[in-house]
Amino acid sequence: MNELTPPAKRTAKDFATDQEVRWCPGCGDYAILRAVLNTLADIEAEPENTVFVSGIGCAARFPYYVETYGFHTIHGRAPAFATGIKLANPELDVWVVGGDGDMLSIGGNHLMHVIRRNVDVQVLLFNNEIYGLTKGQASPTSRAGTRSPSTPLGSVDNPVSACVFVLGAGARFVARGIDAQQKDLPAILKRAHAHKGASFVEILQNCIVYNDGVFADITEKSVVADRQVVCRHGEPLVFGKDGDKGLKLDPATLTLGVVEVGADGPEAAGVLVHDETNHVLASMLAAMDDEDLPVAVGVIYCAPALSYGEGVAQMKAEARKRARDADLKSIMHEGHTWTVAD
Amino acid sequence: MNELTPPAKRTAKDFATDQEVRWCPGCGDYAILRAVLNTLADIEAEPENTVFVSGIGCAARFPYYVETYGFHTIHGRAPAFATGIKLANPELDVWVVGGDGDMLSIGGNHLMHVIRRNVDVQVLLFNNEIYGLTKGQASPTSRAGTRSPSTPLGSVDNPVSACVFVLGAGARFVARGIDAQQKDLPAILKRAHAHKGASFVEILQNCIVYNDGVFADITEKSVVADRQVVCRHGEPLVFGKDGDKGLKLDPATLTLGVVEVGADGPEAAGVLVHDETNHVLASMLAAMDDEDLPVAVGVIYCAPALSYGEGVAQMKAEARKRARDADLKSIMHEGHTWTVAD
Amino acid sequence: MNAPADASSRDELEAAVVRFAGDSGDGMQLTGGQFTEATAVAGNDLATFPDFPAEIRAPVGTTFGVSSFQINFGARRIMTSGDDFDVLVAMNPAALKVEMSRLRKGGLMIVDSGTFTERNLAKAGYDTSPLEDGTVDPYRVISFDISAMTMEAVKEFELSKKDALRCKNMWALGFVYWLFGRSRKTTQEWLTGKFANRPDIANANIAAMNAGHAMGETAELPEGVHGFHIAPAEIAAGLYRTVTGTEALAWGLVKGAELAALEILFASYPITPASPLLHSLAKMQHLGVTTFQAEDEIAAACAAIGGSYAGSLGITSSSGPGIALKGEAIGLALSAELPMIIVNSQRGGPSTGLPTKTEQSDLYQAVYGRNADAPLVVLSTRSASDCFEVGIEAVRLATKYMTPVMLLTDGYIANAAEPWRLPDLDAYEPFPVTFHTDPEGFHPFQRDAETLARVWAKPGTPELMHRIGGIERSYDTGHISYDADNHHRMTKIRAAKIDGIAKDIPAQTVELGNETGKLCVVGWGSTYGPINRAVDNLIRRGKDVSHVHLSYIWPLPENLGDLLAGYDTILIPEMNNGQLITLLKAEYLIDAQGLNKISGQPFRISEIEDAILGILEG
Amino acid sequence: MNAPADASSRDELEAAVVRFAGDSGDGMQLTGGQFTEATAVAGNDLATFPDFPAEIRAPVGTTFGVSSFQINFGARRIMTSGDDFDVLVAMNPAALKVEMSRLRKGGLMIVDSGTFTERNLAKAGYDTSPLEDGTVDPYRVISFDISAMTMEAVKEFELSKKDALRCKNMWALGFVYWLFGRSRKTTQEWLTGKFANRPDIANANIAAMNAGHAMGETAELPEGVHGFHIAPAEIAAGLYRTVTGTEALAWGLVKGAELAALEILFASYPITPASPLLHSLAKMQHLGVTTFQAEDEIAAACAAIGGSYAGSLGITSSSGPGIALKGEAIGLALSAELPMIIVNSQRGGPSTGLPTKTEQSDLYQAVYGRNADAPLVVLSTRSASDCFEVGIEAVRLATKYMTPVMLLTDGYIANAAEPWRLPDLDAYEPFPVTFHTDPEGFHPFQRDAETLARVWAKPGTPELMHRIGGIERSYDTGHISYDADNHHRMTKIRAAKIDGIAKDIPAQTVELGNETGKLCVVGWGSTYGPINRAVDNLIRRGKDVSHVHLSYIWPLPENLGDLLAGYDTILIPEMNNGQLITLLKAEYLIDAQGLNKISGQPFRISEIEDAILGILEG
Ligand SMILES: Cc1ncc(C[n+]2csc(CCOP(=O)(O)OP(=O)(O)O)c2C)c(N)n1
Ligand SMILES: Cc1ncc(C[n+]2csc(CCOP(=O)(O)OP(=O)(O)O)c2C)c(N)n1
Ligand code: SF4
Ligand code: SF4
Ligand SMILES: [Mg+2]
Ligand SMILES: [Mg+2]
Repeated sequence: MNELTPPAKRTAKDFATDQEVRWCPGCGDYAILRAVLNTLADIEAEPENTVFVSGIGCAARFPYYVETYGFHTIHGRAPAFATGIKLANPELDVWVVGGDGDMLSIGGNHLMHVIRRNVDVQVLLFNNEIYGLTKGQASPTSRAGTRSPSTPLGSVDNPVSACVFVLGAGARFVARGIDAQQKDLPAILKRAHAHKGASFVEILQNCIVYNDGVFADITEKSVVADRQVVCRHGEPLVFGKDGDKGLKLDPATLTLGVVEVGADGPEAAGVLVHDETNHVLASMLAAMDDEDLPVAVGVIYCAPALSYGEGVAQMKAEARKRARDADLKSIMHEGHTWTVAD
Repeated sequence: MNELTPPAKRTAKDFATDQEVRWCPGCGDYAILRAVLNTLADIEAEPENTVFVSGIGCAARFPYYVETYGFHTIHGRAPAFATGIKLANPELDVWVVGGDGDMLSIGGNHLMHVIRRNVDVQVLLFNNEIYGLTKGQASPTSRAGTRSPSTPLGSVDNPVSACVFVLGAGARFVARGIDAQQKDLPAILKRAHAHKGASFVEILQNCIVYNDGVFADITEKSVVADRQVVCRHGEPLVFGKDGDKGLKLDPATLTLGVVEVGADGPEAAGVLVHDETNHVLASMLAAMDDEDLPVAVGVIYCAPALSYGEGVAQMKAEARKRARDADLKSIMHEGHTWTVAD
Repeated sequence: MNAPADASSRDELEAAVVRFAGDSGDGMQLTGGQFTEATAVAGNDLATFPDFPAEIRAPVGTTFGVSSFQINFGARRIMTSGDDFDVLVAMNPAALKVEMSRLRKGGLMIVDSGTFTERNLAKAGYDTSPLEDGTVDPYRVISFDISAMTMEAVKEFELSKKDALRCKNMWALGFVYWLFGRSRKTTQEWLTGKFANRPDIANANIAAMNAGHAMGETAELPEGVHGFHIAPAEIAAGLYRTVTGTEALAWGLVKGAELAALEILFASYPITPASPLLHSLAKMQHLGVTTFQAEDEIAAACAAIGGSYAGSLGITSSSGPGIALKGEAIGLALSAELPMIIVNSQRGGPSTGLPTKTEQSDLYQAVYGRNADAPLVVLSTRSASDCFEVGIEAVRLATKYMTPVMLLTDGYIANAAEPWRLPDLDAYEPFPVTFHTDPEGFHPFQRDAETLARVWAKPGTPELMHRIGGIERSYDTGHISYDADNHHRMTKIRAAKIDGIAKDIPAQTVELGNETGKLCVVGWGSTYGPINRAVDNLIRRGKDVSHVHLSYIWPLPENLGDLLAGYDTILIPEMNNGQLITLLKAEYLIDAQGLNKISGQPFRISEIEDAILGILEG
Repeated sequence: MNAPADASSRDELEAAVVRFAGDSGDGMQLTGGQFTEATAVAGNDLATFPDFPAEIRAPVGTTFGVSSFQINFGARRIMTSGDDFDVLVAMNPAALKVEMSRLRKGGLMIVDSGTFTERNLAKAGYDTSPLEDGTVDPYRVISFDISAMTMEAVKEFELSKKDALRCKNMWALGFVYWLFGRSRKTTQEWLTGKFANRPDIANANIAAMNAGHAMGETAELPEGVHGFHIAPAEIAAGLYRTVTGTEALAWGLVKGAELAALEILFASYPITPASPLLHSLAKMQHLGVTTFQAEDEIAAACAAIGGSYAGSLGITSSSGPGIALKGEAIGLALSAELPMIIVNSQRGGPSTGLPTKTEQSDLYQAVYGRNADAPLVVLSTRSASDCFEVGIEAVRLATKYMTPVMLLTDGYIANAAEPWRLPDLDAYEPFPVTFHTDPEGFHPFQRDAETLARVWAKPGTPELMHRIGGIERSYDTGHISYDADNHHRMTKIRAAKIDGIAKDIPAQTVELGNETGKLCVVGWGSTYGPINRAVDNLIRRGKDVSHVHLSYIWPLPENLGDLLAGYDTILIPEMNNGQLITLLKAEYLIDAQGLNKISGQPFRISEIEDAILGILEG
């Protein structure tokens, strides 16, 4: 039937399943789900050719709520499953979803490798800086000193920055978004989807039960303008209400600082223009996390390169070319054979 | 006896075991072993308080050849064993040894976490860009297109850079050395040992059997001067025979380039001065790997921070302070108890 | 202890099962915990069963968001958390929907009618209100608008509506306290302490509890309901507390390490239902414990082994899927012959399975679940308080024999609470570890002739520098050895060392019944309670049935084979598809029968009774 | 085929065992491989055993650097690579030291006296030369300065000394070719092909071989040695080649996938001795195979499962320690009920153990080595050529029953070569997979009433969008279900599905001997050869003994229990400490006896004969 009369353009609702959503009331995951459903409608995703793959965690429950194919796998390994899925069927549009524990604690290695191989999937890391599903232990992104059931006196580990980490692993697309920012998030997801190769998106997500308000200092309405800088390729890195501030590079110390943007505008103030293809700049932007500097959101880095799928396809074409039409039989008969007569 | 009359200063030979070394003749590991034994003698290491921990691989055979304590564990997990050893006995001086497959393929996650936690160990990664022990398959550091038994038509993966990766993971000490360069390597190892917290040293190592000469383009006597730049804190990043070349930063593009050093010296030529505490510079130096730029060796980054051991010690002191002298009994008797009389 | 004053006017019961059920947000676990305290203090024996959903906090009012707490208490010895309930407290329609079927006919149903709104009914999947459409006719229903009454009771404290309604559970608790003539004292104290810096909240909760209690005095109750009295049980004299398996195990491990004169390195990675052990030990870091939350289960196992290598006692802990990941590392520990304890809090499987439900299906994995010939010690716990003793024994065997010990507990034991007579901590015989220090003829695989344990020489010891690892080691020198006969010899030694432990553990005893006879019910782990009660009941009814319960899964007690041979039939109930039965069949060639329940729920006593009768009478 | 002309003047032998031993650098594996080809072409039956050190290339001249290749060939059916050698080629003192003890007294020892220098003798741990101090007296020694003679033979090609000496092995091969009247043709062709772009090297090697061969004609040989003749064996007519277990398995899997009309996603991580399977399949990527070298074993297993989820056949492969790491992922595959093949090339363990030695100690892990009740199919291979059939069967069962299949092979089978009559590839019955496409009443856990297999609905199929995972699934809808009874039901179904496969596999047959009787020797895997030969020998000597060999480890063939019950005694030889025996005892309560060899070496025929006689006569 589908074949005959293509359905009218799908809405976000069409991408929702009939399953009851089982996150805590008020969980940031609801907002992210909304943003993803809107994105799927917007990009006119084909449900039957789309797969959501996840590990384990609250975030990883995601696939149950999206009316596409979905595989809720095991803790930390979603990128490996996704790689297998893409190798088996490169036509599928694969999204990988997981939390900060799933992807950076037990799954850090698989994340690194799916990134360095540049497998053509979208990786969405829901970072709530805590283990939600297991009731609130500190995670690799929890700030030092985080008190949790497993760290009653505060965690001693230094947190890892998701975006800085994947940049170090060779990511070609890195973006950061925020659960509640429904205007920006779908746009970011759309860019991630458009990028060929591994697209990494860190989504700051509020765990209302175990880590409520960790991002308040940058997401509260009142501070958004001053604490977030939106990265837009080719545009000056300004922020603050009506862009009164900007990021400036001190070439001597290779550090970023904040300058007032005067009447003559950003350029005059020497504000950096965002170049999403520049790895060094991206690393500096991704790393900004102290009070003096705003947090970078939007597309921090995008420098496409040959995707793993393309590389494999080329390699297999080469294999076929060389083999000409050597079938199994001819291979088995290669080398020395001899006949025993009766 | 030891207690009474401390032995005369130990020589490198004193740190060698009686075990026959089982690497292939001509393997770069022999040179690294020599450098380590010299370093141990030089720093007057205490054999009984020193532990070499390794995973599995040719490189990981290392502990058998060092007359200290040694634990040849399982593939990829050495950093986790080392963390446990340090937690159990912070007094021990722990060295972690492994290959590129051991530490970046199966063990990438443990490497990332030992680094981000800043556990006070020296991590030596012998990078021969191949799986030696399993007979020559491509590794995560093998250059794209590497032909190997598992990639007969050339590998399609993009390699990961060990130094860039650990910088992304939050390393506080990153250095690079070369197996055969016996003057420089011990100096680097000495710095690594002196650094409190996780010290990461990538050692380019020639696998004469499965990857002979991968580093020839930068290690051949004839090209060393032009293809290697030695990072020395506070000194200009010059290279080439009698330092006729230098690295210069283009602040506009945030890229490094090579300049001729004229008669007026490096400063006049605008050559960068190495600042080993600058993370951005370190990342740029670590990333240099194409023909136009030399490969950075020496101490690329060193910016000490609180080590994991120190953090844990503080936390436990705090725990003792709070608990006062609550012993097991008092804990078991906490909360509601009641007496049943006979 | 003396029973409440109004005891006389109440119905005397020998025991009762009460189930508190409500929304995840209603604080039922807490309510149950409080009732447990008060009941224990009142001198009853008891057993509890917290039963909560996999979701952290499922949407309000949904059936899968129902969180329940069950307690069985009485004047006699209580072996299980009970089968059918005598009293069900249902704080909303979903709770009623989920739990009603197990309330015995004629049982007491206490409901908050205030929550039976259109919306909540719909959420629970009711078209009409079960309170009106006859659904609840088989029961004696006590229906109050608890929500409203709570709001009323706490209004003086001017809390937000949200906070005010949060006191609902205390109202219900107060009523149930009245129902069983319990003192409110423990809860009052607890509330005051917990909300020390929010006295308004504390007082509001206390007011709600008192209101609920007062309602009992005054309300019109259904025909024949005028409160119950349950006399104190015959309980051995001593100082008591309630304890969960998690607490008891944490304390047992710490005590064990103290007896071994070792520090503990506890390395773990969170997973349900194992995490609470990590949480408990994390609070005891002033007692020679270091806890380490590793990046994954493999790292946790490796860090623990590293800890043992360096001279601490390395302990790791997880549940089924996480234990599976540790298999390779455990193989190193047993081949390098280092002490190690692996705690497995079993849960429903395979794979993610039923994370919050209990099961005992990891016996195969514990005994056989590693590559190659890789024997180790497997112990199991039968109840919350038993965890303390098993914890100590695990430390003793791991350190004395330089071997990994797998300690099997399960989600039920980990979370369930029971009264526990606090042991005299000074009465335990120490078993201090002596580290090897003598360089004379030293090599790392020197063995004790009797235990076959190798020496434990830790880094930091002068003149004992050595290298060990996972490659086969020479029996004579400890160096790497690829020698064929040596590998055969070492494999046999590793097996013999573990087998030999059978000589060092207590002979298997019979819990109940005769030493020989018609039928022996053999169990292990948390099936102890229901099996014991079922066998006890039937022995009272004159049946020839015995109960044998294993604590040592591997090696098995030396006398077990002969003991089992003395019965005509062996019945093995397990909360899995039949695993211990495989082990015993292979060991003793006995034609045992299995009774298997794989529903994530403990056995009901009746289920085991029926199976026994089926055999004896069938 | 016709025997060489000079056959008459030679000693007639029924079979012979030759062992080529030298330094890792001496190319013994290659020499053995060439001799194998020539011998196969000459019409003998044969079996080989490559035996190399764990080190890639240990220091020259050391005993642990010795690399050996053994071949047993004859005019009769050859079942094993042989026990003691008739001929030993020792290219240096270390090789002589390591191998001499297994050369039978009076056996022929061919040594390169040129390597018996002070230095090499010292390295091998000899104070005096064994050639002079009487050490080799029990043997018939043929000692040449092969090094010098090779240099001489190749000097016209003006190679570097290093390259020239590299031809030594060809000289030795040439001599052994003469010794057994073999044709040099195959080797000559191979050399010309291999060194196509270095004709000098090719010709030098050929010259060396010819020189060695010529030496046979001319040299003064010890008393009574004038070459041997071994007549062609009675071999079924057909086209033959030599094949290793690795090759046959790779081809079997590819053939199986072709029959199932599927592509293969082969995801693996290198490990000895499993890597060669990855290498073989990597060369077949034009035949519907995609190979993926993952970052570790876990990722490999997960990628394979992902491949199956997406509609390919996911296959992963490793050895013991790596398989241990896959346990958790395999649990997902079997609970999500996806097809998957896990190949385990077993090696010596536990832990790193003896990586290059063979063992069959992962049966426990295969059958029981996962958390929870997690049954799957376990198959085993008995010989190199058998791998082809087992590979196909693994594909059939995995896809027909939507289940993981564990395929157990071992290092011996993987590396050993044997002659193989090439099967008619068109004679195999296809078993194409039909993916589910019908939306009508679809849910992902709809089952086939007979096989109990669920439907396979792959992404890309319109209107079948669905979600699956590791949390327990509802029997009726496939959605997540925490329902207690559903979990019980699903656990039972998963077990029943696997048990039911017993109806779909061949009944167990008896390889040799009577269907009932005094003694049955039950084996599995690579012990096939020695058991079969030992039983054959003893049957010829009139003993009442039979051989039963299992290919299906789980589920077991339906008739196995009754079959085994027909024998007074069961003997189970295993290259482990007793694992199949546990399984059979538990299943059939039979009091079997074990014969266990855990030395990383295959059984000798005599070892099994002795055990059998011990039982029959003891
Ligand atoms: C092998 C394994 N180890 C541990 C767990 C337990 N576990 C489930 S989710 C989780 C981490 C959850 O944190 P995160 O990934 O940040 O997701 P969130 O719940 O915060 O969204 C853990 C440790 C598991 N299910 N499987
Ligand atoms: C769990 C496990 N997987 C795989 C292996 C096989 N293995 C041993 S070493 C190795 C990689 C060796 O490469 P590298 O780490 O670079 O060390 P190198 O030999 O090159 O020094 C592998 C895959 C193993 N021993 N254990
Ligand atoms: S625990 Fe936190 S992350 Fe998980 S569902 Fe609840 S609010 Fe969301
Ligand atoms: S294989 Fe390579 S890395 Fe390994 S010992 Fe030989 S030369 Fe060294
Ligand atoms: Mg999280
Ligand atoms: Mg390497």
